[in-house]
Amino acid sequence: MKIVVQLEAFNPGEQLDNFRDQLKSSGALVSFSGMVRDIPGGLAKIKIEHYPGMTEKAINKICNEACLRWELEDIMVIHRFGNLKKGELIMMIATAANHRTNAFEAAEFLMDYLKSRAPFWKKEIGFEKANWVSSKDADEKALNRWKTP
Amino acid sequence: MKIVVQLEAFNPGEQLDNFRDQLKSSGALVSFSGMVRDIPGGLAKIKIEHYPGMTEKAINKICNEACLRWELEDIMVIHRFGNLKKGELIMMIATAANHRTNAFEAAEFLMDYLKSRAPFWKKEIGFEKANWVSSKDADEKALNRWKTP
Amino acid sequence: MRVQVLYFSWVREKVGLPKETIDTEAKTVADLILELCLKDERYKLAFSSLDVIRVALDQELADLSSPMEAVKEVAFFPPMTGG
Amino acid sequence: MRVQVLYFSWVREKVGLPKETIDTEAKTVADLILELCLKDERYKLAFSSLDVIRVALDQELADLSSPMEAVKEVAFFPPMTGG
Repeated sequence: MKIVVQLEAFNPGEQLDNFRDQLKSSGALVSFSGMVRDIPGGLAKIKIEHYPGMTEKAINKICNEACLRWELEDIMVIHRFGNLKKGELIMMIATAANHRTNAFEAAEFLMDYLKSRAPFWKKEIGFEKANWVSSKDADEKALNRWKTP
Repeated sequence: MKIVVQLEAFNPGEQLDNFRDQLKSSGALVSFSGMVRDIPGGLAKIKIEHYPGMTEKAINKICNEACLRWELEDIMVIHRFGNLKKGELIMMIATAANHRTNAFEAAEFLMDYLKSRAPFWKKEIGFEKANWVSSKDADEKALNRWKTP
Repeated sequence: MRVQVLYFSWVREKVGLPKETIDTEAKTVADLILELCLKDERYKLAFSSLDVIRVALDQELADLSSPMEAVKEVAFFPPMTGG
Repeated sequence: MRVQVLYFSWVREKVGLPKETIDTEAKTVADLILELCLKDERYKLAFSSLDVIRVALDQELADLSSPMEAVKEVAFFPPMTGG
């Protein structure tokens, strides 16, 4: 399991290849990459703040939960903080499993929880104004589908 | 849209980076890579047969359907045929969208349809015996969730 | 009517050839299968379980009941297993 | 009881500092928020809508009603927006 929270940019292709190179038995590999989008009025940069110490713990907890729920060979989570420009990679996850449904579901689960349960906050700094990104109801609701009855 | 059916091996990281480099506005990129798994008794190789001419048409149709159903900036499908060894990459898809749910759903849709509606057949050639891979009921059932009422 | 008939995967192995040209008056795919089965044992073997036979007419998936009218290329194969 | 209190995102901006050490007898997180709000207007501003306030106790997500007993580090922040 690889969990990294870093300031530095990284290359998704290289990360995907490295992740895949150490797999032994998986038939399915899903990756998600999140990039900085533009905003109306134009975006100078985004700034991502996080809670050092808690961030890694929270991501670890989410990854362990995913490993309990699905048969996974491996998981990778890389999340950046600091200043990022339009189009830059914010984060990337990867899941490897025997079958595609496990890899897909685990990846969606990771994303849903990282979005709302890992201590990151995005500030969009436009050419005219700056705003902290609000959480979306949809993101909170997305968690419901993983609730066990 | 990039659709390739080829004999040659390819590098998933390179493909992911190339796909991402030409995106203009997407915030979400999902990729799926399918690899050759081992079989009980050991696997010498798998052989993938396809229907040249129809294969590209069928994949095109599936990709166009995905673009109608979800707002996607781009789609990529690469599928190999011929002889492949254990661990080798069989195929890879990528979807780019504004939001993660679109990218994830479109990727799962593509995989479900490529599995059962694109003319590829896998033969597992073990050290003792060779078998054409049977289609799974689960794969046919997976299509049901995309049926519009 | 002259059609090109293609076989893939184990259907090809059972029929024993990848393609052939056939003159037929078959109105539907089912008619064509029957015609082939009457011709040789190998076809009977290949088409013994029709629930695992898929067909494409001019490279579009079709059904056993689909009409053969104006079709130039027919392909028979098992359920697909790509991805 | 001496606790380290951390603020993030716009909570940090409204409070005007990233962290501070506080001596408190608060039994719950809600008690602590009340104590802070009585201390200075900046806290009232930061905590004016409690439905958009999240809290972590010793780096684990908690609730406003969670007990403060034996807690060393409290963090206040808005709903998270990573990913």
